[in-house]
Amino acid sequence: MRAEASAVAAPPVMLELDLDVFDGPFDLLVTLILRDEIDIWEVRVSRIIAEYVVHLADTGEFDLDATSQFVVLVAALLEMKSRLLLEEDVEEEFEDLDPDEAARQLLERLVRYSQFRNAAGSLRTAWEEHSARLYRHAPVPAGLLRRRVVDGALSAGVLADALTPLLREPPVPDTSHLADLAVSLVKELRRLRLILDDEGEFTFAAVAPRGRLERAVTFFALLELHSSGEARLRQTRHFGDIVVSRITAPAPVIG
Amino acid sequence: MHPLARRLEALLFISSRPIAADRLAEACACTDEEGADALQALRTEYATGVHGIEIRDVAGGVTFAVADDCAEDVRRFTGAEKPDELTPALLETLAVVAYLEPVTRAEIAEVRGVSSEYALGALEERGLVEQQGRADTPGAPVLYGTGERFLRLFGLTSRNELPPLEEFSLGADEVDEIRSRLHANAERRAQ
Amino acid sequence: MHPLARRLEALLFISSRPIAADRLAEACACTDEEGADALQALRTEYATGVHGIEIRDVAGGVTFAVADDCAEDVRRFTGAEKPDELTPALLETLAVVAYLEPVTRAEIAEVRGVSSEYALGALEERGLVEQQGRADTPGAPVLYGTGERFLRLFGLTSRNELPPLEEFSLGADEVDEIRSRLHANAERRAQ
Repeated sequence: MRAEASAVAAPPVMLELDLDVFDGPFDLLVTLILRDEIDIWEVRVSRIIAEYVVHLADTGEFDLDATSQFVVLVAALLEMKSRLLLEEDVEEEFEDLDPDEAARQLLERLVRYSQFRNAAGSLRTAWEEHSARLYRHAPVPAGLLRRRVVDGALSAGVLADALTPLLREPPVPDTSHLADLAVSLVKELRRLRLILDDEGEFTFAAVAPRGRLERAVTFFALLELHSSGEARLRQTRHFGDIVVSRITAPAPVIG
Repeated sequence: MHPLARRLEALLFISSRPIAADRLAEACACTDEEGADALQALRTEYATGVHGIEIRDVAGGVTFAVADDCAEDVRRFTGAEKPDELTPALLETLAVVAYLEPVTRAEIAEVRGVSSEYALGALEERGLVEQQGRADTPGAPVLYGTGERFLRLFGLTSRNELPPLEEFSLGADEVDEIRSRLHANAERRAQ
Repeated sequence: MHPLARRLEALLFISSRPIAADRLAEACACTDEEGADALQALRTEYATGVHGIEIRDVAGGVTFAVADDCAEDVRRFTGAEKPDELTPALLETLAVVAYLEPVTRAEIAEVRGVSSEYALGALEERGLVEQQGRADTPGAPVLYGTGERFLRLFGLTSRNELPPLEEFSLGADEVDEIRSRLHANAERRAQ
C-alpha cells in the first residue's frame, strides 16, 4: 500500500527494462505487480538492480530523487517477495487460522491503534491550551541555596567532549555498496547453484559468509533460487536455520 | 496576608518546579492542615484577574504562572518563544508512551505499526519523554515514560488525569465498517 | 490591581535579572509616566511584610526578591532538593553556549540541528546559562552566555580556562574558528 502511494507521489524512475516476463518502463512494471497483473515470483529483482546500475553508468547522471524512489520501490518489491516466501511457513504454523480469524486479529489491532490516534487528538487540544503558559525559569539566588554549588564538581573536560561530536564532519553517505551488491548477487547465485548441483541440499548457516551485508546477499540469492523454481526453502521455526534443497533435476549428462 | 501564606508564596516564587502540598508543609515546618489553610489563603489572593501571576495546579504540585492575559507582553519582552508544534506522529507516539508507560520502543512500534525511533528521539530532545531504566526482559530494552514537563505542557496534575483510553474507542458503526472491509478482503484472498 | 501594574508584575516575576525602569515602560508599550505610576502601585502592593516576596532596587533596575523573614523556609526547601543530573542534551547545549557565547537561541539550534528551547530553559533554571542582553541584529534576539555559577561548577576561574578542543587543535579563544566549523557541519548535516 505504501509503495503504491509513493509511486504516485514521487518523480518517475526513467528506466527501461528488458526482462523475461516484462519489457517496458520500470514504473509500469511496479504498477502491474501492485495490480496483481504480473506475478512477483516471475520478476528477478537482482536483474532490475543490475539494469539500474548500468543505466546510471550509461547516462552519467545521478538524479537523487529518482534514485531514492527507485530504492524505495525495489525495497517494496523485496518486502513483498519475502513475505510471500514466509507465507508458506506461517500457514503451516497456524493451520487453523482461517481468513475470518486473521481478519479478527487485524481488526483488534486496528481498534487498539485507533484509540491512541484519538487520544493524540485530545492531547493536541490540551497542548494548544496549556503549552504556551509561562513559568519562571530562574536559578535560586546563591544566598538562598542551602545546598551550595560545589566548586569544580564537574570536570571541564566533559564540555570539550560534548562539543567534539558536533565539530566532526558528518560522514559522506557511502553508496558504493549498491553497485557492489548487484554484482555480488550474480556471483553469489552462481556459487549457490554450484553447491546445489553438487550437494542437492544445504543449509543457510553452512554456506553464509561472515559479514552482515554478505549474508544479506546470500539471503537474496536464496530468494532468487526459490522464485526461479530451482530450490525449495524450509525453515521449521522462526530465526531457525534454512534448509535449501534442489527442485530441478541436474542437467542430464550426455555421452 | 496570612503569615504562613507569605512563606508559601516565597517558596512557590523560588522553585522552578511545581511543589507538592506535603513538601510545602515540610519546608515551612507546619502541619498539613495549616499548610492547606495557608495555601487556600494564597489561592484567594491570587484568584484569576487579581494579579499578573496565578496559581496553577500542575504536575503533582502547585506553581506560579503568568496570567494568560499578560503572557503576550511577557513574551514580547523576554523573546521567549512558544514551544515548537508537535506533528501528528509525535503526538501519537507521545500518547502511546503516556498511556502505556513504562514502555519499550518495540511495544510502541507494535501499537503504531511503524518504527518510532525518530519520534522518540524528537520527544526526548523536547523533554517530553525520558528514559526510565531498562526492562527485565531479554535484551534489557530501554523503558520510556513521561515526566514533569509533559504534565506541565499539557496542563495535567498527574497521568491519572488523562481521559481513560476507552473513551477513545471507535464507535460500533466504525468497527462494523472496518470488520466488513476486512472480511471482504479475506474472502477475495481465499478465492 | 491596576491593569498595567499586573503586566509589570508578570514581567518582574518571569525575568531572572533586574529590569531597568525605562525598559519596563517600553515592554508594556506605555509612557514613562504611566510606567512609573504602575510601578508605584506595585511597590505599594509589595510593601515589606505584605507578601513573601518584595520589590528591590538593585544595580540595573527593579527585581522581585524573597522577603528576609521567609528566607529560612526557602533555605530549608532548597537544602532538601535533589541536585539534577546534566543529560547529554543539556551538556551539549551548555558546551555550545560556553564556547560560542554570546550566542542566540537560533544559532544554538542551528549548530545542534535540533530545537534547543527546552535545554536552554533547563540550563537557565540551574543557573548555568543566563540571558546577557540582546543582539544588534533584526528582531534583537536574546543573547545567552554562561555565568558565575557555571565557572564554579566546572572549577574554572574564567572562560579562558575552557579546555582546548585537542582533537581539532583549537584553543578555547579561537571562537571564530569553532563557530565556522560548527556552522559548516550543520549545513552538511542538513543536506
